[in-house]
Amino acid sequence: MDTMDFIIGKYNYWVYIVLMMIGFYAMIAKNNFAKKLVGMNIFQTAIILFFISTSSKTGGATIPIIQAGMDKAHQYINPLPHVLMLTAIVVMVSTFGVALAVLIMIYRRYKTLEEDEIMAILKMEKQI
Amino acid sequence: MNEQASILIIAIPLLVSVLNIPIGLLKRSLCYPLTVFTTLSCVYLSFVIADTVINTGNISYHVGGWEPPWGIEVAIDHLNAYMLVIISFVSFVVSIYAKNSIEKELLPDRIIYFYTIYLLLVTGLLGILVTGDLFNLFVFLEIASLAGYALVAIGEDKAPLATFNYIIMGTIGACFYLLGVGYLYIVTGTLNIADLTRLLPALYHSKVVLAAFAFFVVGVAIKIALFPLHTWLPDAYTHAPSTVSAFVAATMTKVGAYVMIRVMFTVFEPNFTLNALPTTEILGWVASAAMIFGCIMALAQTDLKRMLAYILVAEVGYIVMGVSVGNRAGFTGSVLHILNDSFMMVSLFFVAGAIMYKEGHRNIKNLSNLHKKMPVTMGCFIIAAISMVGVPPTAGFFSKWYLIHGAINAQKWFFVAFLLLSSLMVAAAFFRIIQNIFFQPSESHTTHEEPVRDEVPCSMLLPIVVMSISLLVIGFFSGQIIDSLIQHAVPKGF
Amino acid sequence: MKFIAFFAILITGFLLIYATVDMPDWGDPNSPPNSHVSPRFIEKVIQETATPNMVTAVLADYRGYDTFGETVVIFTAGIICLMLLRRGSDG
Amino acid sequence: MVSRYENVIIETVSRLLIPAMQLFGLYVIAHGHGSPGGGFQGGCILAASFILMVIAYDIKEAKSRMSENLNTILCCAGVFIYGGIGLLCVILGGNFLDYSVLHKVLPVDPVKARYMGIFGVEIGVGIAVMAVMVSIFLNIASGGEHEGAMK
Repeated sequence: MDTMDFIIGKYNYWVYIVLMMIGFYAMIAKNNFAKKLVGMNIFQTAIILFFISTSSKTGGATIPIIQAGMDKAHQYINPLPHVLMLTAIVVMVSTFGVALAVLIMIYRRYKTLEEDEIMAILKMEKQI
Repeated sequence: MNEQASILIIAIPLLVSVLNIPIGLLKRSLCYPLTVFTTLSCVYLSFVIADTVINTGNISYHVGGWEPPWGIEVAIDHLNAYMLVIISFVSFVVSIYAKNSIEKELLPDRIIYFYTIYLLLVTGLLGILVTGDLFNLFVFLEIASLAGYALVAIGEDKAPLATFNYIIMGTIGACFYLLGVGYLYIVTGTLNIADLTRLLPALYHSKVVLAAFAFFVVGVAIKIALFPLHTWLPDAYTHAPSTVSAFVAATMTKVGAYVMIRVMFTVFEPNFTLNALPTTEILGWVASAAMIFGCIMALAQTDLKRMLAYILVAEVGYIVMGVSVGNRAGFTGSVLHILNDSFMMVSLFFVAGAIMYKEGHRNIKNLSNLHKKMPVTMGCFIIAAISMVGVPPTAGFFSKWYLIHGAINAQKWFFVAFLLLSSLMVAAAFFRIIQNIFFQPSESHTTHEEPVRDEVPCSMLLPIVVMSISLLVIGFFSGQIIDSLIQHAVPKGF
Repeated sequence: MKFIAFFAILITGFLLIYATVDMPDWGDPNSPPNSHVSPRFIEKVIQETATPNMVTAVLADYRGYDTFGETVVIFTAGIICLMLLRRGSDG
Repeated sequence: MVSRYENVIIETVSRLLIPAMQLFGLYVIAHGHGSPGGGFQGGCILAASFILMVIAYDIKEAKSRMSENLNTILCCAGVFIYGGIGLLCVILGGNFLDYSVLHKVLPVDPVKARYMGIFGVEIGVGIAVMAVMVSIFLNIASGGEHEGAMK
């Protein structure tokens, strides 16, 4: 029964670990650059989920906006991870935008986004 | 003024970089002097900060007026002050060098944006150095990384491809770092470095803290291109514009090494890092592998910039080695090597950029008789090269001496052997180039004519000369640098 | 490549699961993040900043420097896209 | 590439929607103190209204409303407002971003000055986020061709 409690009590962590591994695998192993970027997005989203899940409080805690007559710490969820993740989301969007711009540059040059095709093109150019 | 200097060193380059665009749209030629003056003011502010730290002790500046665990603290001790001086001085010299070099290598439309992003990169690096908050460090790390990606991407034909690998690897590194921050946050509830130092010792048995340490080290190791994770570095630094290669090679990995030292010895205690974990063994052997591998690959290259990039991989190995042996001499050597290596890298990449500027290529095999065409540049190249090898009067000797001393004190005889071996291989790599320049007869058609003297423009030559002379000056004053700054930066317990 | 990737993921996943053992349960009101720094944000936010939305107050005031950095990050990204994608008048 | 489709329904609906979206974006920025919202969210909504305009009409039409240079200047202005407020605090004798010293120039007490300071930086963030989102979208969607060359 302890194992069950352990697994259920920490289910948020299992979710983010699985998501993160999917993203990580796509980032390293996929052949297509666009798919690598999608993997990067999943990877970062998993970290955001992890942070946000640390802010939750059971026992009737509500969103972090002060309401009349309620001013105790246990009545609101923790605002700090939300703040950090707002920042991290913006960082993630920025990285994604820059990576897309670089992808467009690559596509203009090689007319493909498949890694092995680009390598073949480069090999051919070297021989000429 | 003095107490605000620690924030102005971030705010000034940042606001100028923002102003650069409207000003550049009005008159493009104003961007360059503006950038030079801004970096010059950073140098001034960094000296003010270093002076304050040496004379009155550590600075703790509360941004927004909130005291540390709640607000963000700007915390500066001797190590930060030392790094600040290095980075701002290098950025100043590189910004002087930039003008002619990028006008030759970049599309004219991009020049305004180049200066803007260059200043943002400087801001990001300085921001990493001054902050006392782990999450804030991540934010500035991302500013620096994004600016670095962009500056690499505007290089040669193959640069975008190299940049994409750099982005993927860099993002993995940054995410691992962020995950480490999250793990420390979930067991302590704080992000402030000083507060973490206070809270963590009670939690060293926790598996979360161990995992956080592992993620920090791996994440930062990707950022500083430590050996098995270095794959993005040679491509990216070879294909970037020469100015960018010089700046990025000299600063990004050094700031990464600073983050590593901060995490290993300030956030965690040296006792935990070195005794409770096999850090010395793992990092030491990885660093040895990096030194040998970097030198072997450097010997195999024909492209000058690519060779320098592989030597940079080896140099990162030196720095990590000094940190990992875990004693006073090793740490001193490591921190001193950060200074020496960034100056040596700047001068060598400057010379590579100068050769690119005049010759249009940088193939090691076709450099013959360059000493007649560019005597001053080649003289500076030789000074930088012998400093890289570690010949006594130059700066490189002193840091290597301390590193070897540290390895001997730690009784790691293999590490001593690897340090000496890789120095020999660096020497071989550079003497190959020097031989090509001086003693190889030119096989081109102009064998009978004496080559005419043809130096690069003054704005490029001056930084090269300044950097190589400063290598001799640092060598001369390294005792004083250690006395006034580095010895105070050595963590307690060494 | 696939094999190396799979290996890296196995190691990372193992490390993550290994660390999870010592983490606080989901929604634990007494976990360190919920009890060390954040209570002050909740309890004093009105009296210190007169702002009912704690996230805004922490974002722009207590940790305003972070948000400053974040604005700079997105500014950087915008400028980078401009610089990289603009084709020169000759291209 | 975004090309123009003549479609009465899409054009009419977006013509009705865009002002409402922009008004809502401004509301989200301005009311970030008391309800979920703030500079980033509001800026993104404002940017979405421009992106809707590009999708419903075309890039040329959107550009005639907001030229590329204006957009770039707005990016800078947003960051500059934020940094300028921070520097203003330094000039007034406080620490960087310590809004409570703004009570010297605003007719409010220090705590309320923090409220006003937060509002000021949220406006800066909103402008910057809107301009950058529009700029990234336009650049990526058009492949970065020069002004006038876009279809």
